[in-house]
Amino acid sequence: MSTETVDHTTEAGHAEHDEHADHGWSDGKYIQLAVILAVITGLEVYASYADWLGPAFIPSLIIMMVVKFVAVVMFFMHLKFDNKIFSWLFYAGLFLAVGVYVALLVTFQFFNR
Amino acid sequence: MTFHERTNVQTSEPMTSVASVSSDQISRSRRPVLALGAVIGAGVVASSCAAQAPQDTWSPAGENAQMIHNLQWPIFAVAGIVGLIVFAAVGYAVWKFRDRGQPIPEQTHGKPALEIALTILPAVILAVIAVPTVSTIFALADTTDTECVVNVTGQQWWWEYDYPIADDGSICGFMPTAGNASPIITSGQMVLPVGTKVLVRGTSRDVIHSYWIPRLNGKKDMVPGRVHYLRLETDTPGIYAGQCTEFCGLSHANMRMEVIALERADFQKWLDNELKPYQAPETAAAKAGETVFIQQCARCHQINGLVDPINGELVVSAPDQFVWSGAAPNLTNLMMRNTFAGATWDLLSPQCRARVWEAAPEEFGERFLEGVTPECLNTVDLREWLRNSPAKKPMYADAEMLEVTDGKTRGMPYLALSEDQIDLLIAYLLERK
Amino acid sequence: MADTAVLADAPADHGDAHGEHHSSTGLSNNKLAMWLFLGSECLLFGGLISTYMLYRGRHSENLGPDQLWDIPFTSASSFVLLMSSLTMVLAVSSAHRRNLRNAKIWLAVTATLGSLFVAGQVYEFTTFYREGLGFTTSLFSSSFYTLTGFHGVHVTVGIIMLLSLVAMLSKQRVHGDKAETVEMVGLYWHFVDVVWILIFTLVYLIPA
Amino acid sequence: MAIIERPTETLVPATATPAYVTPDSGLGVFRRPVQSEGWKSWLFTVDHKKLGIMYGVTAMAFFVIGGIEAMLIRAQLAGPDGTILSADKYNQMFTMHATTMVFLFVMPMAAAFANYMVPLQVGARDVAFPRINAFGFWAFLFGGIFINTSWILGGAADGGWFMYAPNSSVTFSPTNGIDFWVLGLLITGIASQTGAINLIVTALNMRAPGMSLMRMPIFTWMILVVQFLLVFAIPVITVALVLLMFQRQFDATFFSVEFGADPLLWQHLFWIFGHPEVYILVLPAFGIVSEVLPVFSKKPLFGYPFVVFSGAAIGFVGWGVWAHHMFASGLGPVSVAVFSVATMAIAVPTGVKIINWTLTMWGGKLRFTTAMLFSVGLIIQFTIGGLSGVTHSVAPSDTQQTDTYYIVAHFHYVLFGGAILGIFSGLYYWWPKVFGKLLNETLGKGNFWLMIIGMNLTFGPMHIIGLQGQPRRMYRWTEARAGEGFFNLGFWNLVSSIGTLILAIGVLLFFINVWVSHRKGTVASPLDPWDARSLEWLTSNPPKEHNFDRLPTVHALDEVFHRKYEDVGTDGHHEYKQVATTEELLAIEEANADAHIHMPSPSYWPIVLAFSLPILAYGVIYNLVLMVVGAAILVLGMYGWALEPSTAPETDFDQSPPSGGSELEVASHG
Ligand code: HEA
Ligand code: HEA
Ligand code: HEC
Ligand code: CUA
Ligand SMILES: [Cu+2]
Repeated sequence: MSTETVDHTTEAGHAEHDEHADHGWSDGKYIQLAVILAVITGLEVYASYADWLGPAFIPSLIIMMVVKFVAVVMFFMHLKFDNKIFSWLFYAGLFLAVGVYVALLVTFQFFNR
Repeated sequence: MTFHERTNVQTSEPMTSVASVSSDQISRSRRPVLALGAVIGAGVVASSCAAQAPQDTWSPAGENAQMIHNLQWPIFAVAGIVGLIVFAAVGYAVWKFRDRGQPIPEQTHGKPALEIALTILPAVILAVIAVPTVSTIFALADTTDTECVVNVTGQQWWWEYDYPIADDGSICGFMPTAGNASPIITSGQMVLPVGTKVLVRGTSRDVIHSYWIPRLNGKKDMVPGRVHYLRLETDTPGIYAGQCTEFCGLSHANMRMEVIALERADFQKWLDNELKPYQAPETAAAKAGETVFIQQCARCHQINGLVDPINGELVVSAPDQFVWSGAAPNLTNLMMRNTFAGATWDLLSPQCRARVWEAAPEEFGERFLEGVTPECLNTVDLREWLRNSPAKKPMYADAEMLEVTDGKTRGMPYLALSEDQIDLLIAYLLERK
Repeated sequence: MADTAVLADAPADHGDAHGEHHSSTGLSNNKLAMWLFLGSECLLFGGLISTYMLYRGRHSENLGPDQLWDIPFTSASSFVLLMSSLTMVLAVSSAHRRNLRNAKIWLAVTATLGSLFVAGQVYEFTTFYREGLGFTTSLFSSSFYTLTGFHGVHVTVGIIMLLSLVAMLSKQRVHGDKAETVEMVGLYWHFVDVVWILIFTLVYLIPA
Repeated sequence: MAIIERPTETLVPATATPAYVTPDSGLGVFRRPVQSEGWKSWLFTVDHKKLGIMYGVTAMAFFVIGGIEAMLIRAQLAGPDGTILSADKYNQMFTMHATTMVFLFVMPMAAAFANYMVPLQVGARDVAFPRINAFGFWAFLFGGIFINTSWILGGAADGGWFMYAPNSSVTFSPTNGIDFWVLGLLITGIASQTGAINLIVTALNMRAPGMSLMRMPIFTWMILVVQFLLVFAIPVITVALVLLMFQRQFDATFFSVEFGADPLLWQHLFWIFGHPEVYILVLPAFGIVSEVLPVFSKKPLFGYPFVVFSGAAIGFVGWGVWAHHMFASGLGPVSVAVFSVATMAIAVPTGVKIINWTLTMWGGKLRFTTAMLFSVGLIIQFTIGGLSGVTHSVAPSDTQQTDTYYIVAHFHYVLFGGAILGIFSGLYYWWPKVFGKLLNETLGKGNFWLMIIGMNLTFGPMHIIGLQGQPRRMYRWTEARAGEGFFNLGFWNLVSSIGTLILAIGVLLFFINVWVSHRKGTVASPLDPWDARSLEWLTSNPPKEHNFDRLPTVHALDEVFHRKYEDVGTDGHHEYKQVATTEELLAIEEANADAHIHMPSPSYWPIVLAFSLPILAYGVIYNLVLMVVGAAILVLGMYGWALEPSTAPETDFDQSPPSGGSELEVASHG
């Protein structure tokens, strides 16, 4: 599939494109976001060495991970600015994956006998 | 064979309820339904007048199967009624609204209130079904009342039973009379005391198998690397047939098993017999057979207490070096079982078979404990087995397949025994009980 | 699956616009397809990650995550991949501004950063291998190599796409909307990055 | 065909042969082919209709193969201790029977209908990505052939269609059969995945003006739901297959119990895919039935929104019930209870469909054509299967039923009684649309009744066989466990095998019918033989290459019906008067044909690209050199594909066609 992207740049839907570009951010803001993401990554690494977090350790890591994930998807991938249909298509897959696989791991981890 | 006749046939009542469904349906609905109705109707009528097959899932013979049965027959009835309603409605529509030149009907797009009502109704029915379902699931999973534990291990293509010794020295809740308890290892037929809550602890040595004695409980997969539990309890002495139900390769069809239910006193006898010391061969043929056995068979098959006369050492089998699953049936008391090789063939000759299998519950224990006498041995199948077992039961024993298993067979290999050797072996094996 | 909702939503979106637009929703077919594809990739990586999560603890004494991970190193390469997302987004934004020259430069930079990341992964794999962690050593090793290997292959494919795109833009071989083409490759690239965000935390930072 | 270029000024009658324009070669490395006739027109076509027919023909061929495998199974089981097949061959037989029927017949057959009908039903000129569409077909075909070559290359897969680990490891299945199976399914998976994305985009984005989603024909709706299921389910089986491939080819440890692997992982992954898969199999048939019943009842589908949303609900809930295939696998009571209840829930949306179909017929004016008979047959037969499904969902009783013939009965009633009857209904219904000829109704009715009787004789007794305790997947059964009396398991097994013969004759009648209608009496079909209701009937039989002369504007669900009939009744009373014939409607369309119609050009690359896949797969099994060759073809194919000139040099110029202009720009690059 991945190869498709190279060539399927068809003549379609172009009219809308220029509009979409407007919805995006300025380059400066993208750089700001990248800095923030880098900082969070730093925090994550710090957290993995810090002992004082205790039981909050894993949740805090997960939260930071989710924040990074969402930030990239929303802004770098323009999902926030684009048509909602794109969000639906992607989140359908994402939430389905999370739901199904968490359920799978849960059946292994807990009620397993 | 008719051992099932011993049982109370509780099936007839739910079966007839389904039967009435189908006859009803024939009368009301039209063509497509007719053929089908005929089949189902005929099927149900016929199966209720036929004697139940040994693995009938509708003839429970123990507490657990009974619990399932109490749950399933009302649900079959509900399903039957729902089916009847659908067939009737379709049949009526097909008959009533066929094109008789009526004008084009109103182009109605639906009636939401009706739609919603007809959506909620099935939901309610199902919600009602769900309640007993959930409670039965938990009831069947309860293991706190266990009185006897048996370890069951599946491998291609037979079951091994291992009766562990409890901390207090008892086996399956029974104290060995002679004192010296050691774990009992058998295969094919699992011997249980009647009216005892047994817990099977099961696993597998190679692929997934499934342990299923339909008249005692539903099935449970036996998965390598995991231990699964299954409750069994029998009401009446007798033989309860079962079959491995998870596809496990070549001889999946030949992987059967039986539960032998004995009165508690009979079970004690069986237990003590299993624990008695090695019986040295008596006849000359058997003595010679012992030698053949030590040479040919003992590398895989264990016979407890067998001593090699040449060096005076205990003969200990090492099936793990020859068989991929690492186990071969323990033959110590082979003639106390009456089937062999995955409970697929009889050890009892056809004439003697009925004596045990059709015995009334009261006499069953006694007859079973007689074991296989020389007159009663099914020499045909046993000889065929010893002559060339892979020819009788498909197994992976041919050289070209052995590369991936490090030269180990899956199942028993062809041993190129002479007819004389087979005679001697049989003489020897006949005394193993 | 949220398709119900998607579809229920859709009519409102295009309303009466029919006729003027080329498509029912006014959206690009390619972009719809790409997002669908990325949605499905969630289930692919989800499966691999779950396999890893299930098996992460199943290894021999001294060859598990806790013994092998080199967090500073992996952090550095994660950082590189994260930054490649920035350069990618800059490429897309240049392309939308019809600045193809800049777009090509940013694409090339993105490909370089991506290659750096892959090089890092190759280095990491060789190190682990030298320490005795073969593909077949344990459940942990098989599932670790499969998960990160799949991701690595995705990155590699992305790099090839980026470089091909640069070449095709230079040779005027891109048919149709060039900005959209860049955007498509960008979406793919970001997705690969986003997957690594998950892997970095779940596989590397959370101890077994 | 290349391009249909019609200058705006000179109005060429729409029926005239369009002029073929050779694509400009200056733009790309290779020209695009232009053949519109002969075998090349099939090899390189990107036309959704041709591809639809190719899917259909191939799928039917696999149906016969799968059916012959089934007949061998039934021959073996007709009596005790069957000896027609060895244990080994038998195991291969049922594995391949299921694989063939599920992956190589029902799924591609649904793809055939979807490919052909979805663009027509939504009023588009092709799918969104025609080249990908062609690629999907070839990948499926090569994948299917690839799997079946295992028969002559050392034996087919023998692990059963759900291929439980660890029985699928090399130790337990040393031949290459399972390797073929794994790689073949990966290839057909690629086909399904690409096809699904394509169809979703088509249905979402290429609908004719005025066709809101709630005016979309129900068949297209069900196909849409199915494609969503595919898009999200195929990756899951892909993961499972990849793990198994690594296990077998590269000694990975995923299913090696001696390393501590948990065999249940495979089961979860397989059934997370596998349960949505069963709805993937049946929902297209549901879609067909929902088209056929209204047409032959002369009434709209009762409760259209309910049917739509119940379809979507089935798709949704279908993701949460997979472990009902694992009730006996030792999940633990909490999981079992949760999945048991969830499974029951799925009967509700399915029931909605059954109820609405019945209510569609209620009060109608029913004509029992063969297509209609198959649809009514489906309602009845599927309900039987669905109800036995509900008895499985009760987990404790399922532990008595699972892996017995009772399950085999269930899924053949839902599969044969659902998917297959639906497919045959669709074949009879759309045959004139696709081929311009009617199938013979008398033969058709014989076909139907033999199939119905045959299927009930074949699968009906399996309920009894299963409840009497006969497990499935046994290469032989024994008299010893067959029970007493005349009507014992032996009797029912025999009945079942005889039923299969009747069933086979029924299916054979279909082929005879096709032969008769095409060779002997060429019964040209009227334009609208069934007095149909949806958009695909607003074009000629068979449809023109560009589908519609003018892209239709849609005003209502059942657009064509409302163009043909007017309600002349007064206050509350309804009376429908025909105001136009379909011929007249078509003439209007032709007279107002669109000006510029661009059709995508054929392409060499889909088949080349797809061809690389089996080569790669043989390479994985046999040797590296082949793999390198395959990879080379793959790379070549991809670059050829990417660099291929678009239809014509002026594609970019036609950014905004005249109003009412075509959507073909959207469609032109697969
Ligand atoms: C087309 C394919 C298809 C369909 C549609 C279904 C539909 C259903 N299936 Fe089936 N199923 C299979 C194909 C399918 N299945 C296959 C292939 C297998 C075996 C795989 C293998 O092991 O090889 C299987 C196995 C299978 C099992 C596992 C059995 C086992 O191995 O132990 C279960 C368990 O719950 C199950 C349940 C159901 C249910 C509840 C439905 C429901 O969706 C049915 C709903 C329909 C109705 C109920 C009828 C109409 C409804 C009404 C008239 C409303 C009123 C009804 C009530 C109030 C009850 N199926
Ligand atoms: C869509 C799916 C589908 C379809 C259509 C069928 C169709 C049939 N199946 Fe199917 N079957 C499965 C899916 C399907 N099956 C699955 C998933 C399994 C489980 C496998 C497993 O356990 O792994 C299974 C297993 C299965 C078994 C159990 C095997 C076992 O457990 O040991 C049996 C046994 O009878 C069987 C029989 C049949 C029969 C008789 C048909 C008939 O309907 C076939 C009718 C068609 C024809 C007969 C061909 C056309 C006829 C002609 C062209 C006539 C000319 C030819 C000649 C006369 C030679 N099937
Ligand atoms: C390489 C190993 C091997 C050797 C040697 C071997 N067997 Fe076996 N035997 C097996 C296995 C494995 C089975 C179980 C096969 C099955 O039922 O699928 C078996 C089963 C049997 C059974 C049926 C046991 C039961 O409880 O069901 C008998 C009896 C038997 N063997 C006798 C013999 C005799 C006698 C010899 C020697 C002449 C012999 N075997 C040699 C491996 C071996
Ligand atoms: Cu053991 Cu099937
Ligand atoms: Cu299911």
